[in-house]
Formats: sequence, C-alpha cells, structure tokens
Amino acid sequence: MRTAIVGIGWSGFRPSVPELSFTEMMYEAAVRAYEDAGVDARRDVDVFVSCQEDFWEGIAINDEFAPDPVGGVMRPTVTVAGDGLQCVGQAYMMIRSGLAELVAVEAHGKPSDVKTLQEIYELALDPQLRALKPGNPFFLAGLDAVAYMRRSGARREHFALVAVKNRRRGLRNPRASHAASIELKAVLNARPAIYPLTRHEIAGFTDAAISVVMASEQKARELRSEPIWLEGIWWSTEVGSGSVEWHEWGSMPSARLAAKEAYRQAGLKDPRRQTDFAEVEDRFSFMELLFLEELGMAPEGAHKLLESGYFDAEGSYPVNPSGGSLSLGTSFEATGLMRLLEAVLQLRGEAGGVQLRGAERAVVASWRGVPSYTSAVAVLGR
Amino acid sequence: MNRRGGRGELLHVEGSMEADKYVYPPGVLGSEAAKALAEGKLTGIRCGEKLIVPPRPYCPDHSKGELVEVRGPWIVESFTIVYEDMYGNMLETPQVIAVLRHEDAEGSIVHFLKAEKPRVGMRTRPVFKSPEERNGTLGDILYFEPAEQASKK
Amino acid sequence: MRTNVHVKKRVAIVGAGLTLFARRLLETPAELAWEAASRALGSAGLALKDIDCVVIGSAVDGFDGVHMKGEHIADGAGGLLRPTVRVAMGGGTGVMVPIAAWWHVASGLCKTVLAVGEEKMSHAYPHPQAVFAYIWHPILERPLGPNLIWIFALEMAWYMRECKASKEDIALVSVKNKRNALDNPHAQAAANITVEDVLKSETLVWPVQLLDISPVSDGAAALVLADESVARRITDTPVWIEGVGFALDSSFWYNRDLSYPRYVEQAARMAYKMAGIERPWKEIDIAEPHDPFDYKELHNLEGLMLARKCEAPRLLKEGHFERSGELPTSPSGGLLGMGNPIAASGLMKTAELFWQLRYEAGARQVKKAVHKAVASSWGGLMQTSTVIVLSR
Amino acid sequence: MEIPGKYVREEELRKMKGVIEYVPKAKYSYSAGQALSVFLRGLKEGKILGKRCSSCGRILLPPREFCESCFSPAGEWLELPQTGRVETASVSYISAKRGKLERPEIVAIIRLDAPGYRGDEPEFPGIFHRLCGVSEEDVMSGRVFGARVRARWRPAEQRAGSITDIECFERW
Repeated sequence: MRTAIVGIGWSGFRPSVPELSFTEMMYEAAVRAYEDAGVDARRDVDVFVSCQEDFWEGIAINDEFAPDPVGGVMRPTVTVAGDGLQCVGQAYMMIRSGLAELVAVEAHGKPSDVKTLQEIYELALDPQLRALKPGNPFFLAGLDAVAYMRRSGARREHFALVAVKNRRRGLRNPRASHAASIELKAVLNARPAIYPLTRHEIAGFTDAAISVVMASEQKARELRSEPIWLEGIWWSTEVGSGSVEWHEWGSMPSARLAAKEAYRQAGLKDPRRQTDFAEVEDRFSFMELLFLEELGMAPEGAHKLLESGYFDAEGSYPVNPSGGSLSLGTSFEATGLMRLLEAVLQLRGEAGGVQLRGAERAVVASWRGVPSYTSAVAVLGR
Repeated sequence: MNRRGGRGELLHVEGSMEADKYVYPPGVLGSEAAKALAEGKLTGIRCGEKLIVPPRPYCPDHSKGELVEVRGPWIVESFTIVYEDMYGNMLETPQVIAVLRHEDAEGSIVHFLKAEKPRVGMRTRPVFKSPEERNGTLGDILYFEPAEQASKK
Repeated sequence: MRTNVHVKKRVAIVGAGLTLFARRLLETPAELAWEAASRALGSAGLALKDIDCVVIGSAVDGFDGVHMKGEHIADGAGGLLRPTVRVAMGGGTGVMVPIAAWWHVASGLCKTVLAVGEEKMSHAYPHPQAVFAYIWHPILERPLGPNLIWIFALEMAWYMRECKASKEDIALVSVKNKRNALDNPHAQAAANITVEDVLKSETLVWPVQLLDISPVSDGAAALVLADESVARRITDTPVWIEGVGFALDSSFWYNRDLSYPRYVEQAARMAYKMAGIERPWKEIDIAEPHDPFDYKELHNLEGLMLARKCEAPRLLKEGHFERSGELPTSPSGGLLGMGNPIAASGLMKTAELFWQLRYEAGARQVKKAVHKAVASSWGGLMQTSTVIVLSR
Repeated sequence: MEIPGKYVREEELRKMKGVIEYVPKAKYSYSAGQALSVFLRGLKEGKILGKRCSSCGRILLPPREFCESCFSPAGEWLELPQTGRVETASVSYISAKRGKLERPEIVAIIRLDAPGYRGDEPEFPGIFHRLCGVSEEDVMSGRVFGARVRARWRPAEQRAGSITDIECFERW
C-alpha cells in the first residue's frame, strides 16, 4: 500500500516571530496544510501526530497543548519526542497498518522564546559531560568534523564551500532568513567558533511551524491528481546521548542505516542516479558532505564532487537547492519537516525562486542535532 | 477593546522550567567505576573479547559486562577547539576537547586536552586532581596531556 | 474520522519485565531501562539481536533532569543501531508505548519490537512535585502558583458531588489496590490499610489526602511485541493486542465538565471497535485502569464503560472489583500499591494483564477465567487517554 | 524471585562517589501572541475579554485565535460579565513545591455568566482562579458549589497584565 503527502503548510520562518504564540503558529500551519489537501480537520483526519520536546517548549507534558491548534481535540492525537521526520514515519506506519487513512503531522519550534538555549542543549548532555563545562554543547559537532576531515581527506575549504553554496542559494528562497551573500574567503577568515568551523558554518535558529497531511493511496487519489508519494522512510539511532563515547566519530551510521531501509522500501539501488536532488542535513557545514557519503551519494568522496560543482543547483545532482539549514535555520523538532517542505514544494513545481527543472524524485535526510545520533531519511516521488 | 496586536503591545511572559537542582546517582556499576576514578584509575567493561570504554552497566549487545581497569596510553582520535559559546561570546580561554581512545578498546573518553599543538594520533595520559579533591566524576581528571611530557601535577 | 478500518495484521505480546518500583533507586535512567528490557527479552526467550525496532516511553524530562530523555536512555532501552522512537504523552505515555509498538508491527515494517517505559523521578529536588509546577499554562495558570494536586482535587470534588460519592466510598480503591500489591514483589506501597487510615492521612489538597495518591517512584517496565509468525514460533501462549485507542481533549480544562472523562470514552470506543467489543461491561474480564489517585480508577472505569456513569463507587463497595469479583481491577496493586514511575506504570499495567491472561500472575492471579482485558492510562490537564485491549 | 533495582537512602547517596549535582538553567519568554496579549491588556484595564466563535457561536474564555471544536477562526471580541458560579473547588494545604502552606488556599473553576448560556452546558466559558471570603468548611461541606461569585480586582496601579490582576473571586 502506498502512502502520499497530500497537503503541506507552514508558518513563521523568521529568527523571531514575536506576534504569534506557538499555538497560533501551529494553527496557521495546520489551516494551510488542510486547505492545501482539501480536507476538513474535524471531519476527515483520522489521527494527529505532533513532534515536540518539553524543554524546547518550556512546558512539562507539553502534549497538553498539541490537540487544540491542529484540530485534534477529542481525536486520536499522539505526541512523539523526536524530529518531525520521525513523526512522518509514525504516520506512515499508521497508514500502512490500516489504523488510519488520513493523518496530520505537525512539528514546530519557537527558539526565540527560549532565553537559555545553550543551557537547554547542555541539559541534553550526559551529567558527566555537563560537569566538565565544555563551553559550548556544539563541541560534539567539532569532534565529528575533525574526525571526518581525517577520514575523508576533506579540508576546511570544503566545509566553507558548503556554507557559501547554501547561504547564497537561500537568497532566492523567501523562507530562508539566514541566507547571505558571502565569499569563501570571508567564511575562512572569520573568527573560529568551534574548530574547524566558523560561525558562518553553523546554522542559526528559526521560529517555524509545519504541518503535513498524509494519506493512504486510495485517499490520496481521491484528494489530488498528483500527490507526492512517500516511497520510503526510516530512522535510526546509533548511540544514545548518554553514551556518546561509543559514537563512530566522523561518521553517521544512523543516516547510513536509515537510508538503507528507506531505499529498500522505495526500491532504489543507485540513489544518486534514481533521484534528482536531495535536501540533507547541513546545520553544520561539514554535515552535508558527511551525510552525502552516508547516503551513498558520493562514493568518490563528497568533497571532490562538491569542488567540481556537482552538488550546485545547476550541477548534476543539486543538494539543498532550498538553501538548507544554513539558510533556513533550524527549528528544533521541525527541522526535518523544513527539509521535507522544501522537497515537496520542489517536486510539485511550487518552489518559486529555487525551482529546479524536471525533478521527479528526492531524498530528504535529517539528523536530530547535538547531542543525538539519530537520523531519518525519506524518499519522495511524484 | 477591539485593538489588536500593535507590535509594541504584544506581550511576553517570563518563566522557567527549573527544579532547584538535580542529583544524579552514579548507578550500580557506575558507583564502582566512580570509586576507581577517585583512586586515579580509569575503567572500562570487558564484554567477551571486547573492551568497552567508558564503563557502562551493559555491553552494546545488552549483555552484562565486567568492570576492569584500563591503563593508557590514550590516543587522540579527534579533537576540537571551542572558541565561543552558542550566543557568540568568546570564551576567556579556548577549550581543547578531544576524543581519547585506548588502543585495545571500543569507545573512548571525551575530555580536555592540554597540548601545544593538538593532533590526531597523539599519545596522551590523564592528569588527575589531588586525591582529596576527587569525587568520582569525570571532573577528577583535569585534562589529558601528551604522554611524552612530564606530569605537572 | 474512521480509524482502525483496514487493520489486518495480528500483533502479540510475548514477553514482559519490570524493575522494582521505589522512591530512590541507585540505578541511572538507562540502567533502569536496561534492567526492564533485559527481563522482558529474557521472558520471551529472545536476545537483543532478535529485536527489529524499539519504542521508548518516558513522560517528563524534568524528572530525570535530562533534555531529550529518549536519546539519553536509548542505549539502555536496546535502541542502538535500530529505529528507535519515543512517545511522550504525560501520564498517558505508559499505554501509548505498546500502542505505538503495535503500529510498528502492524505496519509490517518491524517483526519484533521492544517497548520500554522509564521514569526516574527522584533526581529532582526539592521534590518531584516541583516539576509538576511546569505542566500548567505558562501565562494563564502558572502565575497562580498551582501545585499538581489542585487540578485533581477540583476534579475529585466535582466527581464526588455529581455522583454523590463519599470520601469513604473512594478510599476503598486505595485499600483494595494497596492490599493487592502485597502480592506484588515489585511494589513500593503495598499495605494492609483501612478506610480509616486513608481518612486520617494528611490532607494535601482537600478532598485529596496522602493515601488517596500513588507515591512518587523510580522504575522501568518493558514488553516485547511480535508479529503473528514470530509469536507462534516462540510461544504457545501469545497475548494478542485486539484493540488500541487514544484521544486528547482540549487543553482548556476549565472550560468543560470534569465529572466524566469523555476523552477516556472516546479512546475506549476506538479500541473496542477495533477489538469487536460491543458490550465492554459484559465482555471484559479484567481491567487495569489508571489509578494515580483512588477516585481516578472509578472515573476511568466509567469512561471505559465498565460501569455506568456514577455507578463505580457502588460496584466497588459490593466487591465487584476485587480479585475474586466479577471484574477484577488493578489486580497488580495498581499505582496506588505499586508506586507511579509515570511512563513505566502504564506499561506495568499492560504487563500485569499479559501475566493474568497467561495465568502466570501467581498469588495475584484472579479467581475467574480471563479472556479479554483492558488497560488504560490517563494524563495531561485532564485530557489524555490511551487504551489497549488484550486477549488470550 | 530477584527483582532488579537497588534502593538507596538519601544519606547513603550523599556519601557515595560519583554523585553529580546540577542546577538547571531553563528560562523562557513565552510569546502571548494575538489573543492572549489582548486578554492580558484587558485584565490590566479591569476587563475580562473573551472571543466568540463565528462558526458555532461558543464563547471562548480564555480567548484564542481559533475555536478548537469547529477549527475555524474565532470572531469578535466581547467583554464578559465578571460574575459567575463555582463549579468545583478545593482547599490546598501545600505549595507548588510541596512545602506546607501557612494559610490554605482555596481554588475553583468558575463558570462565568456568559450571554446566551443557560448555565448547565458541559462546555462553558470558564476561569480557573482563587476564591476569597470562603472558608475551608464551606468547601468541605459542599456549600460553595454553585455559589455566586464575582471578580475582585487588584488596585489599578498594581495591575501588570497578568491573570493575577484579578486577586480572587469573592462571594456576593
């Protein structure tokens, strides 16, 4: 049984959205998604899924506030503490199991409401690591970056090149509030933030809410003449945030495993030839290259292909044509859905200034961020 | 009464989500490892053929491990230098943090590295706080230093 | 809304395991998860390598004091190098875990799932209650300085008035469940007490007294789920998941009648429909309704349609819900007798039914023959219900 | 049967090596947004403002931008009467952190006298607040249930645009 994305909606996409509460943002995104799908939330949607975490929200048991703004009151509503793509995965399973025909998935982030972001990230570290006071919880990404350089032969210049590519590309995307016209030299000469990364290579934060409506094949055909098919989706956790020392540094096995199963579901043997573009993890510049390797997109070495322009929007295999997280920012558990949103709009031909030509199939891959080692991968097709 | 959302009049309400404090017990196996650490010994667990560091109460395959002392040298597998915090403020002194792996072990220790020029592959050893200052946490180690240097503590 | 319309695959529970429930355990959260998971795997005769997928349940990060708690305990829960996901629905988490694990298997994408619930509430100081101060709306409610029990007291008072139930009537739940727990080696608060003891205990927020409430607890529970082919291969007595249901009511809890939990009924109807149950009060043999507070068991029993509205107190008095009664409820000892490590407690209830349906509950085994069972967990601002129906 | 789990006393824990204490820093500035900003400003002016759902006609108090039952945008603002009836009440002897209170607090759900409501609907415009001028005995005896109450406001100069601008609801 196939599963499709029949509606998508969003709200926010600015570093700060002071005029709306998080529930008002959720409502706006949900209304747009239901309108896009042509469904009535109260009558048609079988199950509602929301992805969120308490400390991001500043509310304990925050699922309390999940149902009202998405139309899920007195309906089957479930909250998952994971990236939005994991929620899409839950919906996918519900539809495949026959539990539901139409599922609404929601994720949101309002980092501008959090006054102590660094300390919240710190609270996610194992107490032992916290006690060291490492200065910036993102140090874990720095450890991966150096190990990746060592393993792959990529240099700092390659990482900077990713930042330049994605930040510049975002200038064409109205949702990309962190886009910048920036030169390679400026990135490399900037004050280092976390070696080997400068601040231009670390994505900023964005307030955003995204809603996605998913349907069974039959329902999808009733609703749309051209739904976007979710051909495969999977996720994996490599090590826990309480056992980061077991991580395979400079690699992302969770992305590798998630991709393997997502490709199997989608029937892909050679993902780079069988798909047309990818929206992948890039909240730290080097992650884009690391992910492309783990996704099997660059057996020759991702940095070499990057150098040759292979992953440019005009290149052979566009990667992050939306501008990626470096341009769009990250938004807690909504980050994976940001990539999904951009891919869906792209496949539908609704991507405006960042539209590619003739894209039929895409890979979406997202990591859950520091200090997790969880990733999710989806394959979408027209 | 019908005035709506003039930007200056939008309200934000301050709040927190803080317990007064958290007290984390070390765990069953962790309390043994903590005792060893306070005595200046690093430990791991023996899982069949494998040696796993740091010691967790179980092996990756969920079987029960046995706590064993692990002596160096500790080899730098990766490192990073933290120059600024997440808010963009420079740290007073940049912090060098490294992944330190034992030759025979899977897993590694993440800790500070004090070296003129940190590099991958460097052999290091831990420098401990004085015995009376130790409390059985990772902070009992001040940092790792190149093994060829004389200990300063 | 049309749920459960095309469900085809059968899903079984094939193993269960618990840790001790207690106020302060030496174990770390991951260690607790590991203990429960290992026991569940052991009871199913499986090893971790046999597990395809992992579902973690944990309610409130503020208790363990670790943000992204699911990631934190992923290793202990057996979730490494596997698809691992965490559901979080406050008090409703416990039964949501086997529900989420159910769709992992029913989708055909996982053949075996390890479902683990963990809560370590003793990390938080000065008292875990302090963390509950943050469950309220940060703008509309928190400035009033509410404690957790306010809301229950308001609901209990409403229920008592609406159903003309006395404190004595309700205290019987606590007496029954704590007594049932005497036979449960995992229990924290097993005791032989009387209604008098409950009425003499410290009044926290009238009408809620100390012995009306389940104690704060640390602990973990785990189940192993499998698809039909695996289940048939590894056990002669699989317990089938016949129905799942869940519902969330509005977060505006003071905009609605709290004397009856309509959201519990909604979730129950969803689960019963899938299980093909039309007259739950006749067809269900045994129940583990959520009982963090004594009145809550009665409230849930009515919502689960196992008693008519306001009828539960009378049935309780008549012995209907005893282990020897017509519809034994909380034979495990419930949360009142076992303690309440939130996410683990709902899973514990499902585990208890698993043992009861296999006639493996030992001293706790109910008198009557059992075929169909229901467990529920409840949570949020009087709004969450998760329901699971099991059969032999 | 051996049950996993090792109970420790507080004193034992204190003596143990490897115990970590941590003081969390989790601070927020919650955006009130469109609906609640207006509501809070109304409180500052001594008004209880609600919204009406333009689709089902329900009065939404606390006000929100959308009606969660029909999932449609909420309609016009209206000022609600400051009187109502106690639906349920309780007496708290403990603080939010489980400390003992010197004086017990009495809190209630109040159904406001909203236009177009009979007063027995299962869904109603309601408010959660303290009661004053009510004794513990009034609550325990059940006398307070159904009692008529009205908002008692803090003096205008002390109001801050918070739910506590209403001091309590008092009998009248």
